[in-house]
Amino acid sequence: MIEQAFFLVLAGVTLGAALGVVTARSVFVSALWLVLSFLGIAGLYVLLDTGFLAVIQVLIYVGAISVLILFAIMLTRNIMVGERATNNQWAMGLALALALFGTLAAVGHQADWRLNDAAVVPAAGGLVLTGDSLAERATVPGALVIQDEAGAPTVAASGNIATLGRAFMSDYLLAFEVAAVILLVALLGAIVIARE
Amino acid sequence: MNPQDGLSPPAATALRAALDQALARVLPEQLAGPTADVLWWALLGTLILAVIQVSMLYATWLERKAVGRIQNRLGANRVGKFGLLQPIADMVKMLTKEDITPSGAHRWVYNLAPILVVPPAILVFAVIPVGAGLVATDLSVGFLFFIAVSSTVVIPIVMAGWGSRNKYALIGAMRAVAQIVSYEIPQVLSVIGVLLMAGTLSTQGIISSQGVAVPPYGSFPGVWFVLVQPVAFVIFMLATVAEIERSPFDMPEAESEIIAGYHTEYSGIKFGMFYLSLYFLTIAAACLGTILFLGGWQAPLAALSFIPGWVWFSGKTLLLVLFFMWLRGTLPRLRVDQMMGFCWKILVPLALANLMVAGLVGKLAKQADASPLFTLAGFTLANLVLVAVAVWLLVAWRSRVGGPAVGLRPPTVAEGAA
Amino acid sequence: MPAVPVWWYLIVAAGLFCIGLYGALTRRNAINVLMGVELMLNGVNVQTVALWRYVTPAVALDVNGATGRFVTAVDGLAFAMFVIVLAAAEAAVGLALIIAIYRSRRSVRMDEFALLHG
Amino acid sequence: MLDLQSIGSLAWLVPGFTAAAFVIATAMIVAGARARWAARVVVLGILASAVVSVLLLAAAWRAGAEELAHHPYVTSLAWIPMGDGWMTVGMMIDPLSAAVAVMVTLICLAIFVYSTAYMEGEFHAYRDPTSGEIDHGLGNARYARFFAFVALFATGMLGFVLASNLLQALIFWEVMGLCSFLLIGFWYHKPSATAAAVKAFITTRVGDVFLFAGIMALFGVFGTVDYAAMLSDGGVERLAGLGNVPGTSLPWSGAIMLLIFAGAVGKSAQFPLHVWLPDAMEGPTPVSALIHAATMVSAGVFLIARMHPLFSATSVGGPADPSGAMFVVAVIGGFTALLAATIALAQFDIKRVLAYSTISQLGYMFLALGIGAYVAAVFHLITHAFFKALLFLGSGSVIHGVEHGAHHAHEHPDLDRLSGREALPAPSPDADPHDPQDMRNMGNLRERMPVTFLTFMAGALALTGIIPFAGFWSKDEILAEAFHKGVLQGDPLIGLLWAAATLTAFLTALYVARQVFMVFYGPPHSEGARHAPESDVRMVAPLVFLALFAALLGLVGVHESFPGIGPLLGNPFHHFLGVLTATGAHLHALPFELAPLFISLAAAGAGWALGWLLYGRNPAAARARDPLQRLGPLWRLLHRKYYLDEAYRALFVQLALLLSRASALLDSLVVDGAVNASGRGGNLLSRLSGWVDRVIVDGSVNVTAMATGELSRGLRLVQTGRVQQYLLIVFVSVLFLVAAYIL
Repeated sequence: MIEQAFFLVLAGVTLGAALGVVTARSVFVSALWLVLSFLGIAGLYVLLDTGFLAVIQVLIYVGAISVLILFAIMLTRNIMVGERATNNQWAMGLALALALFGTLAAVGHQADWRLNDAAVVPAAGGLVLTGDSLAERATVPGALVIQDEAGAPTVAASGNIATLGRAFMSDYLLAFEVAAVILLVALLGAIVIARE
Repeated sequence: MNPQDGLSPPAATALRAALDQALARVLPEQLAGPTADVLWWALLGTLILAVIQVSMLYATWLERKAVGRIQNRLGANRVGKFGLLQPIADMVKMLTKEDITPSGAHRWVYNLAPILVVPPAILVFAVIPVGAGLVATDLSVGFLFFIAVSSTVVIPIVMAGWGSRNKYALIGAMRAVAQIVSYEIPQVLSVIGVLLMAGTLSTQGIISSQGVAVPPYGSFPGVWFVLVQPVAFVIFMLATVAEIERSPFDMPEAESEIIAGYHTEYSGIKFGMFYLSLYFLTIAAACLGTILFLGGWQAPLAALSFIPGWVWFSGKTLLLVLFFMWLRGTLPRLRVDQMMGFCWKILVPLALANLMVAGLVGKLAKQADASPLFTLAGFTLANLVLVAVAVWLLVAWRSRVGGPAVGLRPPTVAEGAA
Repeated sequence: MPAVPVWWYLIVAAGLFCIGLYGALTRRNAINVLMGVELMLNGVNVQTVALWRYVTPAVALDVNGATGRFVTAVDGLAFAMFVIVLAAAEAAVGLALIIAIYRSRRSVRMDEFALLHG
Repeated sequence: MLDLQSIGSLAWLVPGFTAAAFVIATAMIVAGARARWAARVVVLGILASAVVSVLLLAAAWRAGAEELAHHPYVTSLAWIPMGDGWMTVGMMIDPLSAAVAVMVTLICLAIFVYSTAYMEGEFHAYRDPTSGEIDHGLGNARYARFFAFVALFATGMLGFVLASNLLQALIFWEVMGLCSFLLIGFWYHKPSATAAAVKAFITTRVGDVFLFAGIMALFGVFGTVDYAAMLSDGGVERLAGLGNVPGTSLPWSGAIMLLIFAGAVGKSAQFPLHVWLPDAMEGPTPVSALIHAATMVSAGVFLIARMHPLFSATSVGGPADPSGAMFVVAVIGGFTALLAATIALAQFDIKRVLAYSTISQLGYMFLALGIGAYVAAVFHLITHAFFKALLFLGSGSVIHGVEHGAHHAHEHPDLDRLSGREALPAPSPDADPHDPQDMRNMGNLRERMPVTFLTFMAGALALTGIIPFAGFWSKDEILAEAFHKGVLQGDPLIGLLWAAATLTAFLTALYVARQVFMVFYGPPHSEGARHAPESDVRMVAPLVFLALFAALLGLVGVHESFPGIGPLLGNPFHHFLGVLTATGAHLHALPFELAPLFISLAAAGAGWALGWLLYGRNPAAARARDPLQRLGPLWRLLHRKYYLDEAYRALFVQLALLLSRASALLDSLVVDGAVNASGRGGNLLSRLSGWVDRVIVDGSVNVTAMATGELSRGLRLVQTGRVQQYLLIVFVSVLFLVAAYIL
């Protein structure tokens, strides 16, 4: 029950901030709204039992990207006073956005997402390791232990760092390397492009 | 402090139980649980706030005394015995001073900035374990949480700088942001070495790994990470000093150049807020330092473990705070470009090197299942190498930086100077 | 199953996405467009993580068969992580471009970046 | 040494020498050497040929007629591959060819020597039109050119005579036709000469076409045209057995032989195709003598003689058989003889009289061949060649003399007055006083040119068939054969022919006498005649040489049983030529009768008497108006040559013109019409396709181009360059897709 309350609050904050981003007259204010929406989203991640992601969200989006945006705003001082903040296709944009929202909402609501009804006992940031034996895993603090139908303790699932780390190093190794390269390229690119 | 994890002190559990029963009687069943939680968390929050508020006040006092002493003067001694009431006086001054809002300032952003500066500084303490069980919440991503929250302090700074519509404020804000964001990287990189050793991100975990031989990396009892990775400790401390804009790195509100930096236009309680958050972050940084490198509430020797954990923790933190103040009193301010250069050209490479070394030696030790003592020897050897690298980097950097800072010197003829 | 039904998250995600889309489509300032894009990316992230949370975590994929080694698919999380990484890279490059364009054309208004017209 | 095998191979040299002479003469002309030397080369060439041909005759005589007839000596070279066999070129020595070859070479020799003098006039005949003085270069070239052509002609005649097959004969036959054309038109600056040359060439051409058809037919029948093959017994049977031409009663053999005879008619100027010979007199006199008296015209007779065995095969029932070809030959021969004789009476030009006399004598020869008198015909051929050449050269000498006389008088006008001679008698009204060839301007040349007169008399007597001269023996033999077959054997047709022949003999004597008396007797009728000097020795010597032959040659063919000298002479000619080539059949000499002999002599004598009576007795009156003109319209008919020329012109020439005009019309109307029509049609079609191309093809292309242009202009608007619009479009489409997917 509290969770739902939390959710509603966070959703309200996030969406409100998003609207703020879109409707604010000055670019700086919309940037601030953006930061707020990022924090709201971080909150949602917490609700979704993915603490790590929430922290990452805060660290990267709030700490880095919004700072970057603010820097960009500072560097491109141009007074947009007086002019309308939106261009001439705002009506169509709005209509399109609403229509798309309607569609996605409809899909979201009706689609059968094959949710998994297994009883999941969320521990505080449970940890699932690909350990050799169930026993070993059980002892790890925060492990998420669930019973399957047969009653045998099977899976402990959580969005924890170790699992993610292990996954990055095994299944997604290539993606991880590519991401590293992309970051490097972006870094160089940004420097070269924005250099004086 | 969370009763569920069974680690919090008995008093806390007893209090929590009493609270539950009280509420159970008063509220319907499904409401009782949640409200109990809320109340319990509120209680905890106020407790923590009180503790850090008091320590912040007396940190200011200590600062003025220490710096005074360093500068061979007495420091605050007028108000109360040894100036002990000076902080109160400052607080009262802050509160009563006229709160001037510049006409051009952006109403919302200008006013919101000081308000938003404080929460991150306070939130950080949620994960700091004062004692064995004395931690607000032991997040599995504890350290990362700390870093994330401390990095959000940047936003209000920018808001302050921009909101006050003052050129100097804006430039100060820009410098502060640049500095904070830049130094965040060496800070985190240097700590990763430690995390490798600790095997977990949660603060309690890190502290316990420095004491009890639990984590898979086979660390050894009673060895604080400062001994295992001194270079990382040095990098961390320097980065942290820059992170909290103190002493050698306090360009943002360098009086001589840009008046008071981003909080130029602020006065009264708004300025107080900034001042407050500054000190909170200083204390938090000190705490983090103790957690990561000085073994937190762990006693140096098993024998001394009778003394309660929080005493050890407070002492070590006080030690680090004094270190900051010491720095402030003695070192001259760095130039902006030197500061940035120092960060990117010395700290980051060194931190990477340290991380590589830590990872390598740790892996080798684990591979070879070496005894803790042997591992310690390996680390010391590696650290010697790191020190050599650090010295070489410093020398190379100093020789080049000796002249006028790169980029600021007048354009040479080749570059088509007039 | 967590108290909050899944489609609520989806609604929020859709909302974020559409608001971001509206921002990207209609804002005149280039940086606002970039913010709009960031919002859209975050919308996608929320949806992914929500669906991951509600669909995959409990599924124990007995990857290696009888050995009992179980691993939970952290696809959703990994996906979200990579989206964040890319968003960061994209923001960096985008803003660099905007600054470069600003330096050369003294303006950030999207209407003026229309050289490549037919 | 004189056996045929060794000398036979020399046969090539007979035409070879003259051919070489021709080549050398031509080279000398081109090189611009002195013309007289070219003449001497040609004379030398013909002399060498003559010597060789005499040697060949001697060798042939030694080989004996019997053996030679069976196996005529043939040397031949393979020339053109003809399917399985080869077309050969070769020389055949048999009694007929040996004899005729000697005749040809001797006459050519005489004429060449004569013409070296006669053509002297060429040197100063041509004046440079601009400067006016004599163009020696041109004269030099002309003189040499005459001798080159004459040498070529000799080559042609000898090659024809000695030919071993019909195709080679035809080729040399054509060479002779070419030379006659060139020589008739020698003085090509005279328009009449060129017209005569063309007339001669085309008329003979008509005949040649038939000849060629005949040869082709023979080739079709025999598969080869060699004489040896054709004339052999097998050949004769094969030809006879060919059956009739489909659809007619005419047998194939007759038809083929008639084609060959048509060629001979053209070449020997017999009745329908004789018109060209009188006009051929335009050429220089030696040419007339050589070509149009002795050799070329007799080639036709020689060809029919050569083909005699085949001819005899055609008329199964002997000469009288109307279906046979020989009957046709005989009739045409007789009719031509009579016709030509009558025309000759009314001619004033000295050479035209002789021309018509030649035509009539050739008629005699064909008559003989037609009735089967093969040996008589060949004998008359040879004798006639000699005395007719003599007569022509004589007339040439007369003309030459008269011209010189005119020049002489012209340069010394007062000579007559001084010499006190009486004025000239009034020239005949319609004669051209300066025409050296017109007999009316002549007279009293007996005293001026005695040698020419004597030799001319010898020829005249031979021609008219007076007893000791050659003409008598040959013509009489023909008349005897005709008499024998016609009267004695009672063949009515041949009897009729004999009567005609006798009448022709009388007329011949008459016009010869007329000619002699007008030319040589009576007062000179022109200055030229009065002062005509005797020709120089190079002209007179050949006259004497030929006169000897004209007198003595007849003795060769005297009938054995001729009273008096007959048994002495033994008729060697008949023995030599009595055997037919290849078949070896003996032609038995007829029994000797005196009757035809006396009749012919009587006819000749009557002719001379009438001639003396009309012209000799009172020459001045005869000269004023020709006594025969008293015949009135008949005379005019004869003088106008039966208006045959006009008839031909009217018939053929006009027809040809008409035909050409019609074809021109046809061409212009039909052909041009069609071409123009197609042109216009093509034009129309092209304009139409042009329109289609322009409107439809270009149209469609332009439309598509314009359409794409417009379309693209429309599409271009989409690309505004504004990123946000693109984003809008993307998401609108996403929306539609999602909607489509859901609904």
